[in-house]
Amino acid sequence: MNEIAALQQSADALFLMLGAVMIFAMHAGFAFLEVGTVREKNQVNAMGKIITDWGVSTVVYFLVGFPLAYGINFWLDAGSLVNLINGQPVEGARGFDLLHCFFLTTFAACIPAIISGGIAERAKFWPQVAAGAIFAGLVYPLFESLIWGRFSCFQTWITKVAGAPFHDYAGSVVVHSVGGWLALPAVIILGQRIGRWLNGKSQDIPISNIPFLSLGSWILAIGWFGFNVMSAQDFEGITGLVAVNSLFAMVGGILFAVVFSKNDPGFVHNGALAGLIAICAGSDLVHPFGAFFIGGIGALIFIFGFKLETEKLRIDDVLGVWPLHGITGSWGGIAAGIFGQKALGGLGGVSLGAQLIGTVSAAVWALLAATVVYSVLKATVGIRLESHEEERGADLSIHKIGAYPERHIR
Amino acid sequence: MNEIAALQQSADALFLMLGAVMIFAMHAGFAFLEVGTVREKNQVNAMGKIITDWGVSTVVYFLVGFPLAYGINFWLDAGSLVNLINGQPVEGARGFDLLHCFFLTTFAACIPAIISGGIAERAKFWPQVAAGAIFAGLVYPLFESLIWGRFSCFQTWITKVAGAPFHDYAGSVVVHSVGGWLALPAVIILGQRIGRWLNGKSQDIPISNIPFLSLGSWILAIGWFGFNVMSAQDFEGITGLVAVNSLFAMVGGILFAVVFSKNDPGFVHNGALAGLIAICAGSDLVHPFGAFFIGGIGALIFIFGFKLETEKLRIDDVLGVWPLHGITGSWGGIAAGIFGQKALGGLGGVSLGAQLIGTVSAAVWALLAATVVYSVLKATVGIRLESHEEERGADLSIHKIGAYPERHIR
Amino acid sequence: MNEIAALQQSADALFLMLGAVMIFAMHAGFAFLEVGTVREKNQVNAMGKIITDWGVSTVVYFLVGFPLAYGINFWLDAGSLVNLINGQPVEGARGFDLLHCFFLTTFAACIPAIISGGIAERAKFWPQVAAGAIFAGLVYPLFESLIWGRFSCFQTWITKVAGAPFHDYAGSVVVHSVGGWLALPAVIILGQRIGRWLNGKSQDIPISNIPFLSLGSWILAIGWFGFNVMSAQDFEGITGLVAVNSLFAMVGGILFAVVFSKNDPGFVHNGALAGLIAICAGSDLVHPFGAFFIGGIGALIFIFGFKLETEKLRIDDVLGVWPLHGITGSWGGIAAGIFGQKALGGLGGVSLGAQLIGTVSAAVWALLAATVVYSVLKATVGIRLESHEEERGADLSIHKIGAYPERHIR
Amino acid sequence: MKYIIAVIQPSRLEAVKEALSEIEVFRLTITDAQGLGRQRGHTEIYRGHEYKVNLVQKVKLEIAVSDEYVEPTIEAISNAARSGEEGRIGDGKIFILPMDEVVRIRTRERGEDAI
Amino acid sequence: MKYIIAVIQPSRLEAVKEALSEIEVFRLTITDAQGLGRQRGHTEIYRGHEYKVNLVQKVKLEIAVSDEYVEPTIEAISNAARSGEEGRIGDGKIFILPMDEVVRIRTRERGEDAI
Amino acid sequence: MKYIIAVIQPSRLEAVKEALSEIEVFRLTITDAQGLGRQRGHTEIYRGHEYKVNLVQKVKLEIAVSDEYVEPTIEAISNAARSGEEGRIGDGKIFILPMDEVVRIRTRERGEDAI
Ligand SMILES: Nc1ncnc2c1ncn2[C@@H]1O[C@H](COP(=O)(O)OP(=O)(O)O)[C@@H](O)[C@H]1O
Ligand SMILES: Nc1ncnc2c1ncn2[C@@H]1O[C@H](COP(=O)(O)OP(=O)(O)O)[C@@H](O)[C@H]1O
Ligand SMILES: Nc1ncnc2c1ncn2[C@@H]1O[C@H](COP(=O)(O)OP(=O)(O)O)[C@@H](O)[C@H]1O
Repeated sequence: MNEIAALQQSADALFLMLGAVMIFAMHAGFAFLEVGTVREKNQVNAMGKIITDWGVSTVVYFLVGFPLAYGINFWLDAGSLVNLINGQPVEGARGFDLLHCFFLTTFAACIPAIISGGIAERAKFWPQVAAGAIFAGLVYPLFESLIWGRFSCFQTWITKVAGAPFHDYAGSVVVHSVGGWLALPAVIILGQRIGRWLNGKSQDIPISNIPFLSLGSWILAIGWFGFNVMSAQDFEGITGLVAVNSLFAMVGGILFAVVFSKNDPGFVHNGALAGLIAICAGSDLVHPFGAFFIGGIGALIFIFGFKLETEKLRIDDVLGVWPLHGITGSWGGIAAGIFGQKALGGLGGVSLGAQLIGTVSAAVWALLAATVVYSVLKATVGIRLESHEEERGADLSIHKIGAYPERHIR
Repeated sequence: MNEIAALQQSADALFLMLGAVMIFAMHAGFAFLEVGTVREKNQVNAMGKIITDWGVSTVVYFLVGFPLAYGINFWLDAGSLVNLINGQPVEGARGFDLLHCFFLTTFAACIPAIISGGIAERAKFWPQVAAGAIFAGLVYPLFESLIWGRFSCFQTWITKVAGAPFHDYAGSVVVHSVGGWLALPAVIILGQRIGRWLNGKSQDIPISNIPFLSLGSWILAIGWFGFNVMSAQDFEGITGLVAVNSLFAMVGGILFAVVFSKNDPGFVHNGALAGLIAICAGSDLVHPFGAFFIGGIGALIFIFGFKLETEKLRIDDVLGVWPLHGITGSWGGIAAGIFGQKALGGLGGVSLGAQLIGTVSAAVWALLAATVVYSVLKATVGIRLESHEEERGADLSIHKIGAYPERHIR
Repeated sequence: MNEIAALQQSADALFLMLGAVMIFAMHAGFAFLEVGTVREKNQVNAMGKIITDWGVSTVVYFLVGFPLAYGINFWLDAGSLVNLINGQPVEGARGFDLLHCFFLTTFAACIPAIISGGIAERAKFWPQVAAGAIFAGLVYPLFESLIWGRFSCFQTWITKVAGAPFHDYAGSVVVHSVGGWLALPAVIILGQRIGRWLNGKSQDIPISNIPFLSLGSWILAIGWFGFNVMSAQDFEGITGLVAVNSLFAMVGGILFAVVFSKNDPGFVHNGALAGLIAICAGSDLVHPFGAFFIGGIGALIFIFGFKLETEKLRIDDVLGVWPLHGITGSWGGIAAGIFGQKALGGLGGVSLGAQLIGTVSAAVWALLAATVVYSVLKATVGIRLESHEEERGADLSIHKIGAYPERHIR
Repeated sequence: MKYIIAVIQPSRLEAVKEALSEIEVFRLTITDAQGLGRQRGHTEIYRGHEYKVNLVQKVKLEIAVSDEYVEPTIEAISNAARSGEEGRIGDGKIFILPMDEVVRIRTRERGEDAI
Repeated sequence: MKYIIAVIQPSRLEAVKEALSEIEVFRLTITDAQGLGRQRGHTEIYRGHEYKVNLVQKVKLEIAVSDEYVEPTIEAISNAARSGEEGRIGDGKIFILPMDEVVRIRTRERGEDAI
Repeated sequence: MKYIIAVIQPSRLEAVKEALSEIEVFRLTITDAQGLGRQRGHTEIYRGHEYKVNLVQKVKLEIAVSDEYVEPTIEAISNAARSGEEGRIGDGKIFILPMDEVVRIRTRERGEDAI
């Protein structure tokens, strides 16, 4: 293999590997965002869920999800695996397909991690693991296969009716909105935490630890640059526009949240994430100043969406994952169709109609899938802890140990 | 574009992007260093300040600072932006200028982050945000433009009088000393925290959380390798010398601090940072063993400078940012002129005179700017919390919530 | 130098630098894993040990260890240092040798970091630092020189008797098992913590902080991908197989631990690490599904090994570093000889006999070295805190300050 | 005047506070406490080792009252502090101690008016 | 002998300690407490939701004294524990309870000498 | 009936609990406390600044007992709470206060049977 090709192969491998590791790191962020938000009696459980979901998602996505979405499987000896590019044998491929699957696994694993934050503090452990496996192994990859994967039919149809395919560069819709809209039925079917509403009065439950919450938010924001930039999935395709659009969307989310939430640390640190969720879809298309507003509006959606959801609709979504990932993710899909237009300084080539179709179908698909899965689980194994277990806390009930043993064991 | 050029462009983009993200991560370090040092009643505010300053710095530096310092602005459509290198259109530029500005934004954003640690626990929120905006948008870029930027006049003059231009590879002076010397007037004009001195007796205020402090220090140290190595700002220019000099300066800082502070965790974890601050300027010039002493001396400067500042001069600099970033940063500028000499195993081509001129002018400029800005702010909107607000803590007074709600809400 | 060569040099530099920084970051993970496991009165000390050991290891490895193992030293001026590859002057080498040594330093520094977790809460500070220096400067490099370094004799002999050299891609044996087996005599000679056994009854001491423990575990797991993937030590050599094998071994460790420890957070978060330790040696050889079981078995070894060690053998190994790094590391060496075989989907070219020889010799060497070093230290300067110092806690006794000053100073 | 000390379940604090304010006892001092009694503790497991936790979290209330308030206060507490209809082991106790004097720091008032 | 219980503002602890040592009361036991009384709590807001915090942080002092020390101790505390000239709502209370006996564990001394 | 308050060294808690259960005193309430007394505190140093910590960590036990149990309880505590043979400064005190009444919330029992 000639020197240049060798460099290219190595570069692609490094590029995907760095992206995969950065997104893997984001899962520590999911864990701490939840650890900081739940009560101390549920912190161990928060971490246990995230790390277990990661493990399960990896297995099911490699074995089922990726083969389903891209038609490539790994039932070959290691020698052949390293020399695979898009399923074809290539000398010196540096395990490209393996890395590609690793990279996409980190996306799939976000689905259970997102849901985890909504159902926190009261869900049974194993049923939720099972649900996560179904989502990461089937529900998500099926939709992925239609948008990014091997089944072009859907995109062809969208292009026919709307003039352009549905554009989702880094998963505002495919990943985040799917995760968020899957979480909505989960949270509703699970029901409110004990004590969240007392005789018709809203009794919001104080969160435990804002430094941990903000640590989670920082870790997520940092890893996010891998999430978006490495979504090029090919070294040649890297572009600073994606990086800087991510930056501006995040900053827009932060600043809008600081102003409109009157400096509320929960909204500010989640505002940064709202901005990043909203920009994924159009990060390769829009102008940085457009990204600023996409992110800022994303933060507003979270702020007002969260209040609406938890106070008006009385949905006890602990981390607010439906407004954060669901609604804001959908906004990201639509926003790409608006700010991506040349008229607004974008690169163009995107259709608002296509964005609407793709965005809505993701939400519908997720709502259906989650409703079925959780209804079945509830009817069979049950998805909620006994009330006394919930009151003792998921840590003692599920893991038999609290988060700060030295403090309470004596 | 031929394959090699394509690889080079992608490599430059990845290089800058990784650097920018690593330095962005350092801001989480700034946040936790402060969270661990302030009292629990001010932890939320510490995080709020850092994340808000980051957002504001990004906006002002892209809109004002960078154009000012390098004569490049971003009022073009996205399509043109991606193909810009140093303001010139280049096919397949991969958004180089955008990334370049992102990278340098992370430097500018260090200025308010540095000051934040000095004025902690008693400053008003918005006036400080405003000050940060002025520094990141004007004060810092102006000096930057003279040393690294488009106005060569100053460097030409220095070269004439001192035989070589002022050398500051990664910003010991341009970034850290400017930040630290800006903080000095800020802290003085703001005044001591309530209770810091009781009828003439020094009453140092216990810090809250050493694990968080050390987490901050670790995050900063890790990201610092992006700060220094990626300062090459061009993939071809990467050199292991910078990485290893950073390592040795950090290690020198740690070990000197362990010995001379008798294992004081505050000095040890900040000693690592002192070493890294001191090496930035000469990291591309000096010998690793020289770097070891540059860092070690940096740590000593912090240890004794901090005691002098807080006990003798009675300046209530909460994190000790003036001795840490200011004095140690200046030491870094001068040290490059000493250890950079061939005689001491360095690469040479540096002049002590030039280093002195550059270093002193940075300090003077920063002192002037901060004195003006804070005097005006104090005279107009005011910069300090009411005493009862300060006593309740910045968290409740500004953010309306404490850091550990579950513990005290019932 | 032509453009391609320039790209290759820069790429090698970036590759090694990223690896070194990722492993440097792992040391923050070691720190928090220990901080979370020891009692609050020993948390400052945990961090102090890790950061000091890092500093000392860097110095001794650059000055003694690396020259010993690879025959390259750094007593040249900076100008020559930057142009060195494997000790030979090469134009535009980008400081390859410096980076190479930096990268390997991060391995050497793992040795004291591993031991630190076993001897926690009762060891004197300086004697342990001295021991760490001896291990990182001599004991480890000596073995390294035989397996990876300049003394080929041992490997030649192994090849003669066993048909293939001893294969340890990323240090299951050379790094982890050496560290773990060095820790065993250390912990035994040091003796149990006060109160660990009361009149023959086991009184396990509650750990302080599971979120910190899990933070440490996450940081370690993330950095580990640098540890394994960058062990190629050359950009051309990067392969996704290593990355994905690391992923699967980690996931195997997590899932086996979740199931077999009944969701015990200590075992789950350490199970991930056990998986990663076990895979290092064969990560370039085995099939991902083989890696899954290598990691899973690694976790089982830790779970049952830890109980055996602490309850039956009554060895008070606070973090369980002997079963975790020692036994599991040895398992990793052997596993490479099994799952690496073509018959099991591996790349082959490895011999179980050779793996056994290498693995056993590492354990023996470590046991001998540690027994000598700690016996001498105990007989001379002493290695254990006075009982009243231990009862007050290492923080107050050694560092004169507790981890949360605000809470207990008033 | 009496000094009433009540040890109750943390989960009942809200209810007790309300019950007390209904009988116009608005002032009390609260401390976190741990109790040992008939109520059994629980076991925790970490890395395979069992920990017996025999202390139970409780909340301690201290209320200084004038004599005529003693019975109503006892009533209020023992009604509100019970978990479920006929109460559960661990619901706690009320201790009534004699008190000679009270002083309100702010006003230096003493006796009944200071309560 | 009396058992004096005083509930004060945390910010006044230093002053009270000094005042007591001036009248040679060097021994006391301190616990953190939360108070309910005339002093109003505060409201916190997180993610748009309001939390009423009606418990106020207090510090509780317990001091066993022989009878002749009772008045001086009350004096010392009520002077030092006041915030500002004429005090502020929330400055707290002093409760004086009768005490039958004291034992110093170390020496087994009893009564006055044990105090 | 008496209300016994004992302040002891945290390290002695286990021993005291055992000693009490031996004389069949199974019920008590525990709070963390900080003590000021003869026992001297310690100094901490951070960033070169000295902090005097003169409060010492203690554990406070509260035990309501019927009169015949008073002496045994005092005995049990003062034996078990001593550090070393002849005790060490800081071992603490036992305060015995009169108690008029006890109520078991669960059963509404009063007096001796409620203890
Ligand atoms: N004699 C006592 N002295 C002090 N505290 C007591 C006493 N008896 C009970 N308590 C407190 O009351 C709590 C509840 O008592 P317990 O015996 O568990 O339930 P119950 O009172 O319903 O029988 C105990 O945990 C302890 O804190
Ligand atoms: N009757 C009481 N019983 C127990 N504690 C009391 C009583 N009255 C006041 N306190 C304690 O004293 C504190 C201050 O009392 P408060 O009524 O707020 O102010 P003031 O005493 O100045 O009117 C309260 O928070 C409470 O902790
Ligand atoms: N008169 C007192 N009132 C309240 N608490 C006391 C009194 N005397 C001692 N104590 C408590 O007992 C602890 C031990 O007392 P100290 O004088 O230090 O040792 P010793 O009692 O052995 O002389 C103190 O820290 C304090 O908490």
